[in-house]
Amino acid sequence: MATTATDTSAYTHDHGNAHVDDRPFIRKYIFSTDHKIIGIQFLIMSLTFLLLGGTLAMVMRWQLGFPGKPLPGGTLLPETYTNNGVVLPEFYNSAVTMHGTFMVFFAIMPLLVGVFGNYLIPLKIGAPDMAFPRINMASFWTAVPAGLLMLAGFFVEGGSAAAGWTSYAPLSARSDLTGVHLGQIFWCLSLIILGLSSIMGSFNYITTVINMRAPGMNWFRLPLSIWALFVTACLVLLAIPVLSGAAILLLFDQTIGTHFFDPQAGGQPLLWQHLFWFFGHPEVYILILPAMGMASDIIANGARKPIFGYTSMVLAIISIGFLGWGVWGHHMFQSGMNPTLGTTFMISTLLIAVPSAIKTFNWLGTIWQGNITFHVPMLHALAFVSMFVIGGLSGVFMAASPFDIYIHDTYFIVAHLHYVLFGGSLFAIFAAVTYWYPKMFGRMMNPFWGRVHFWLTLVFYNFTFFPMHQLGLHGHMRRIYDPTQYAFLREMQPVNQFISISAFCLFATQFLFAANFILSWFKGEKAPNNPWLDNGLEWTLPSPPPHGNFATVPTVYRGPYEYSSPHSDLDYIPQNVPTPGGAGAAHPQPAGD
Amino acid sequence: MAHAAAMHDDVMLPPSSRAAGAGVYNEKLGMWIFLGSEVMFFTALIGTYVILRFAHPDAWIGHPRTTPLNIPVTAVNTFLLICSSVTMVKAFAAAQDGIQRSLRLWLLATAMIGATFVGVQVYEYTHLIEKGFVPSEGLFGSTFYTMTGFHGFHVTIGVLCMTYVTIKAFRGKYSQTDHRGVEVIGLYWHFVDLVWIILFTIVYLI
Amino acid sequence: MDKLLSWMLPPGASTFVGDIDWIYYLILAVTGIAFVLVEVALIVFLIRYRKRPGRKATYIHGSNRAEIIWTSVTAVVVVIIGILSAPAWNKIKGREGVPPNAMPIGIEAKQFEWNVTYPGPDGKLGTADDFTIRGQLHVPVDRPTVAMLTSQDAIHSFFVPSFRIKQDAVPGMHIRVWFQPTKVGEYELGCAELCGLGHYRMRAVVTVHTQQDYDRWVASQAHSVAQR
Amino acid sequence: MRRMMLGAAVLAVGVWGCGGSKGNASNGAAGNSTSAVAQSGGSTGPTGNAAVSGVIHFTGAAPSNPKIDMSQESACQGKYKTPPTDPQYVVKDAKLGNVFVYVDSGLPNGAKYTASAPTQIDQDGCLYHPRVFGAVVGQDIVIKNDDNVLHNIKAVPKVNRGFNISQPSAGMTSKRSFSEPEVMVPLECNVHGWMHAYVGVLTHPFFATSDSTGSFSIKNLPAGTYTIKAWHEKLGTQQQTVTVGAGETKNIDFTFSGPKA
Repeated sequence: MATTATDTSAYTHDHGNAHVDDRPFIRKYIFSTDHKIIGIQFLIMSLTFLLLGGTLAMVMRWQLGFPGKPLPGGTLLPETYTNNGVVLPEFYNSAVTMHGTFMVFFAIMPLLVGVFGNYLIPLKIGAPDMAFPRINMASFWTAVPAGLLMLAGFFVEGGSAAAGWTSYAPLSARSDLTGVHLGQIFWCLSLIILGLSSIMGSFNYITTVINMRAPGMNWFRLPLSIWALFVTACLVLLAIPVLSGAAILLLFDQTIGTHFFDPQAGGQPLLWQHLFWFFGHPEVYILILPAMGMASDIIANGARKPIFGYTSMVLAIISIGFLGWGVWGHHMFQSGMNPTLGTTFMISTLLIAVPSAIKTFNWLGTIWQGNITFHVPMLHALAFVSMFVIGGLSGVFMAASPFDIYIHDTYFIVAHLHYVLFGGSLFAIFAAVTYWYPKMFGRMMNPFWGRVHFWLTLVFYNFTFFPMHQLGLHGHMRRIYDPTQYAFLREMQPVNQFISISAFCLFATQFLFAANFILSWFKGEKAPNNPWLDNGLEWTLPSPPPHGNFATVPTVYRGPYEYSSPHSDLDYIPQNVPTPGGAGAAHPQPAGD
Repeated sequence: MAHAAAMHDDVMLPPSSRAAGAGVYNEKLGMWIFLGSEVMFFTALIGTYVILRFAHPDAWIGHPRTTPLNIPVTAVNTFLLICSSVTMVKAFAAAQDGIQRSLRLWLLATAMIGATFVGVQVYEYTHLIEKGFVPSEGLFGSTFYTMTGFHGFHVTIGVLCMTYVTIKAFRGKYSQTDHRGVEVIGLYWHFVDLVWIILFTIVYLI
Repeated sequence: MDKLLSWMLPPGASTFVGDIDWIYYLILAVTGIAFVLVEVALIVFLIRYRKRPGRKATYIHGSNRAEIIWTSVTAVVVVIIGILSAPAWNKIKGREGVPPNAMPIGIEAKQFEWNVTYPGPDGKLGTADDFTIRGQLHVPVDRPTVAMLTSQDAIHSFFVPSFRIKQDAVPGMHIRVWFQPTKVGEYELGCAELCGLGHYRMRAVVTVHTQQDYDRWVASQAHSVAQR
Repeated sequence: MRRMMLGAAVLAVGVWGCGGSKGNASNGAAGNSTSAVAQSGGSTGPTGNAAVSGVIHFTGAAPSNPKIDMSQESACQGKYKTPPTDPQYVVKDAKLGNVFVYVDSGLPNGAKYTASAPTQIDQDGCLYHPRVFGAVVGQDIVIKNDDNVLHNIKAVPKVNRGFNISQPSAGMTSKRSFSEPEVMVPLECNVHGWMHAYVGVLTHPFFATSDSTGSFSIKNLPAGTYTIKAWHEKLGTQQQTVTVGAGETKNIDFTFSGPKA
């Protein structure tokens, strides 16, 4: 590795000890305004919630695969959760709700936006930090109490929220219907607080990207990850306040006796759905766009080839950002809204498939005639493409409104959304974490265990979620505690059991990642500045980069995807290198290969 | 961030002469973007109001003749808030001209008028609640308190920030060349004012 | 095992099977082709263009022609799917779609029961001979039935997989949902929208009778109701 | 075939679960004439040896109780030989059962009572047993499911904090209590819309439910003058005042008349 470090320094300026960082520990690591520390804080927080959400999923899978059998360790839980170890419907509904809530709001969204938005934006655009570092810090320290409040629901009388992560009113508004009072209030409060955090983060990102790009980093030299995070930040900025507004109305219904969503006093249950999904569909793209962006960076790097169709990739991101606002009704085809709207939403929904398809074809174009290095992040990024294709194509089924009549609220939807959120977002997150881990922590993750984790995850992931399509096609409803109550589902029980066992294996596999993550932090191989031979500005810095990032403001001469350029002997040219040249260096080998 | 500022001194000349950024300083740009978020928030509330009102016109029957609202008082209050926008504009003009004395006075006036507006709103609320018009009183009560309440909350935040800016102004922190705080709080102030004009129109008048 | 992992839809028993199932198979074919093309291309590229010593990737930034082709092909395909789907949607869910000769029933969902109100021998709802039965939906075969669907408390969803029909029951709304069974037999009605603790058990039996049997059943029920 | 076998299995478990011993399952009248608390003496606070007892009379034609269609719930239907009815009126020989009789006022000021032993309500054959009962503030109410089907138990009080819990399997018990006096707190099951029970929550243990012969008895009362109220779920509340001395047993009767047809 020592030779690699020398080789990769070909393009790296030696910063020496330009920054003497003498901040006390608490300012450096706890209440830090450094975007890199905040990114890592978000990483730790959201991985914790990812684990929690996964654990709840295991509870659900146990009950679905083996209904009525005592949950292993279930007797340790309070009697309001389990009866002799058997999961109670209360707990199941809580698990359904909190799994969704944790995963969407406290795991995937902060992982993509909180972690990589924070970590990558200033580094990749050549800025010393965010535009508003203190607001950035406040953003993290607002997200933490929001998460704790959401978690607190499990420890209060009545248990946590149990009306689904979509919290459809009036079920969520009337505590007598669920038996959950405080938990439901906590859900609203927590999301309102988290909304503040997201808004603080997003206007920070937008300002930073617009105003703080290094000289020469014009809009069409931005890496696609930054484009995606920028558009995502715009979506967060505009969508989250709608959720906050809706959650506030719901909170008032629960607490001070208003009746926004309760038809008994003139309220409108569908109003909640409209508000929620008006936020909710942009949210879906919030959860996938950054994944697409980061996967693009990694795929171009792994293929050692410029990204195919950079401009059309950018246009696709932007058009998803726009079209995403006009499709929320497809979540409500069966809700009783005016059926004429159904046709409109069907067409707009089908059209939003186009930019996603463009991106997929461009990724294929990128690896075509490449010189593909299969490092661990690349494996995850390729899995992202391959799984996202399945998730995207299964979306066409439910976009066609007549067929959605049949599969709406069935396991087909569960399969679809997990192919997008797990197969899409989470594989991209694995890719991104392994890719930028050396930059974050100055150490490499173990590539062997990385590969083991990747392959096991890919296999068990497909074993878990692919058969859910079949369950859905058979009419298996979502969110039911015990499918064997229905004769037509009893014959599908072997599939449910197979899914459950695969899910347990999938969950267990993730501990490989956790162990690799934690152990590498302390014992991993020291990372060179540019282990993947990437062109991005962050790779010109030491690993980890010092506080304030760049000793001298870098100047950007070209886009981020100049791999295998004929103007260079090497197969990459960092964005800040004025004249291409080999500097006599041999072809360095990417790490982990 | 001292070293960050220092870094900009030795910026290498960019290959193209085109400067990055929107040509606006961060705080101002950030406030504009934040206001975009605020627009969506109030749009959600106003949209809710419009949907509920169209769906249940009966819940608004008799309005505005038998309305519990005291429209003249609120009309005066609205006028006050518009005046505070004028004083805000005056304050900003004074900051641009570097006239410290009038900057301080106009800022102080803006903060005072804002506080008065909130005070009148509290007075209005107490009277309405005495009359039995409470948030749980039908759709009109629910939407009324939510919309005006959140606007009042925004004005309160505005008054607090304005007080902070005013104190800074009294300490002479704003100069003719750098008065970003005054401009940024001004943007927010005008936005809140504008929202009130919309709310007053649709909640009280129509 | 082949039944468990089948891509075929389970057999249905209403006229909507004919309206809906072919859309599924059409989309399955289109997406299936797209899926195979993309995944095969991906795998082929990965093998063919894996890293080999001394090789350099081709330095290209894209192709406008390719972009135009795949953008327009995708757009055309999805729009065609949309155009082909629209008539079925209008027929099933459109306000004008309900056949005029449909038999009216009332379905009131509540936590966690389906209460079905039948029009009685006179065939009209809202008359004295109406009767309500919990958890049993009886309908005649080969004749459209239109249900006035509502809910007492939370949102429920009326879902008869064999009829390929699903419609949310929303409190405060009365939504018309219609279907026409084609086969005599017993089917299951479930709730498809999370509605609380007993959601998973909010089940009812759908019995499709011949018209004769149905009339006989109505007469017997109406009789026992009158006796009460 | 498979379905039938499962049904039979459920039935068998159901029968085993209730032991086939519940002879009076169909009328659902309270078996005990006094509250468990007052009898067992498992309470604190000033008591005495006076008693109030009597009979609830019923005049007029007894309205017929509505039939319950349990055809979709074989586990419960199997527990009945005759079609079950909803026991709103428990009338036998012009005596009315399931009337909740309690001391409304007259106890020494500041007297505080707590119950140490819990009281129990069973769900058996998709009906509550007892249907009408009392509990002391803070007293544990043990809710038991004897049916091998899902029941949820939803309390819809006006004063107290309500609850809504589920019991998906036979033999399951849960404990709940109420913190404020409230007569009556309705309990209901939403899986079986016909299931209703009523619990009278009082600050003291001086209450009783009339049995199937219409008689009731409130024991261990301190001497004093009391307002006694009698509550029936359909026929409303009546009250009488009675004075009892130490060691004395006073007889008071209430008469409810059937609803006018």
